[in-house]
Amino acid sequence: MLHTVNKSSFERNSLQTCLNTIDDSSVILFIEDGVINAANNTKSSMIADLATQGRVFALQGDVEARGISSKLADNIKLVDYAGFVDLVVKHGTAVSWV
Amino acid sequence: MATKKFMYLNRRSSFGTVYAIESLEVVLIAAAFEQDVSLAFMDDGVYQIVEGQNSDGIGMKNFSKTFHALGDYDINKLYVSKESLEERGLTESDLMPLVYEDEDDDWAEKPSIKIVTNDELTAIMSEQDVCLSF
Amino acid sequence: MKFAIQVNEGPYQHQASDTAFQFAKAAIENGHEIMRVFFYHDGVNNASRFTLPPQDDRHVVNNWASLNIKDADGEPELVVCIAAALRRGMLDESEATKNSIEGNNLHPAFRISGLGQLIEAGIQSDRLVVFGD
Amino acid sequence: MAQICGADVDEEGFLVNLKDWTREIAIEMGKSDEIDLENEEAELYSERWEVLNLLRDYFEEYQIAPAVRVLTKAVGKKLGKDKGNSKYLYTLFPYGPGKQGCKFAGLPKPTGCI
Repeated sequence: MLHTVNKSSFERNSLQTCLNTIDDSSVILFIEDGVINAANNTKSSMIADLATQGRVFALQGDVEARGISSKLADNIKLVDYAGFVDLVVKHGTAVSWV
Repeated sequence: MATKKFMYLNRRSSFGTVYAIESLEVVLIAAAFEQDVSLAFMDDGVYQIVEGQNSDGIGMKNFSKTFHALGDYDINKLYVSKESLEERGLTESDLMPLVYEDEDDDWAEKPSIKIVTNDELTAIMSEQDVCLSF
Repeated sequence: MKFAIQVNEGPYQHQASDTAFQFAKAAIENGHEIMRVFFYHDGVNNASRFTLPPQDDRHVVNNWASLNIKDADGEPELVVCIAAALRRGMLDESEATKNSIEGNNLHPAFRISGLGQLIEAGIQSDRLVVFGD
Repeated sequence: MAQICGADVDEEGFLVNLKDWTREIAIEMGKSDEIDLENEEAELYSERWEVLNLLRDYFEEYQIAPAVRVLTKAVGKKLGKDKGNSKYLYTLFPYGPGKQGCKFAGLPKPTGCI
């Protein structure tokens, strides 16, 4: 499955709830304000393990728009919209954590 | 028409935003398509099905009553997050007693609500073909 | 691959419809099919032909129209939920006439239909992706 | 906008404000569809009211107008198995038990109108 998260963990618990129910083969893509979760900050530990496994992606346009390109946490993979489409194709059912 | 597994993810309470009632509207329509439908209530979404909602004071329709009709619409898989309930100081007894009549068991009345842990919910979600978030 | 998209938020208020548009555009450019975009909740406001953004802003409604998403018979597959639309004052000519209201605001690249269209899109597509708040 | 007994109705004849409903309105709606809901001696009079009352009770309880198959099930359960079929309900309300029945009973259009 592909889980998209579009909220900052400083605003809502969408990422936490996503993490609570994500299975071992699923990946996470941060979009919109969700990319704030991809920045290196006090909540980065939430996704550190998954990122190490190469299972955390962030939408490049949203990262750049928010000025956090140079502040990304370790092992976050950036994708463009075509990459987003590929993730949906590759990972089956898409779940949006809004 | 092929049968797919549809899950409706409900994570917000009843009246603050339109999502809860318009989610229920989709569910009622979806029933006519004879798909495999389940509803998940997580986070503040668990408040959608607590007993004793009364919206008279806010001038809005009390659509919590409509959840009681879901059994008649053959929608009887309502998964409620155990952790979300606990975080909010709620237990199963705070929820509406939603039931359906089991055609395969001489129409015996059975509970539609199932309290599930995060791990159980993970397994259920993994089987879904379509997830609609509200 | 055949995609369906659900858009739950209005334009300009939330990024959801912009992201959905960029996703749809990228999918089409990469050889996929968008079989239907279903607009629900405040998402129905993406269909207003009265939308007039300032010249230096993107035009969300025209963006959708530019994707030219239609079925084999040429009918628009940018579908606006009728229940959500009527509640929010989004009307096509037929609904306006039926309800004795003068004028209508649905952009011709869109059509109004029932919630069944969302379920059907979920059944017929390979993937349904939700964009919302 | 059209009116029946002073109450606004939409283009399909449904009440705009459900609180306006009265028995007289139902009778008037019946007349325009050539269905007698007034005269107790009329054919199917009590059978029709039995279903209309059930529809009103259903709406009071669940806050929705039932889809036809749900109505059929409810009729079978409450009014007897022999009545819980769409043939019987169409005999009572030839334009559709969901649509015509809900209209007479002062309910919104049923969910499940796809």
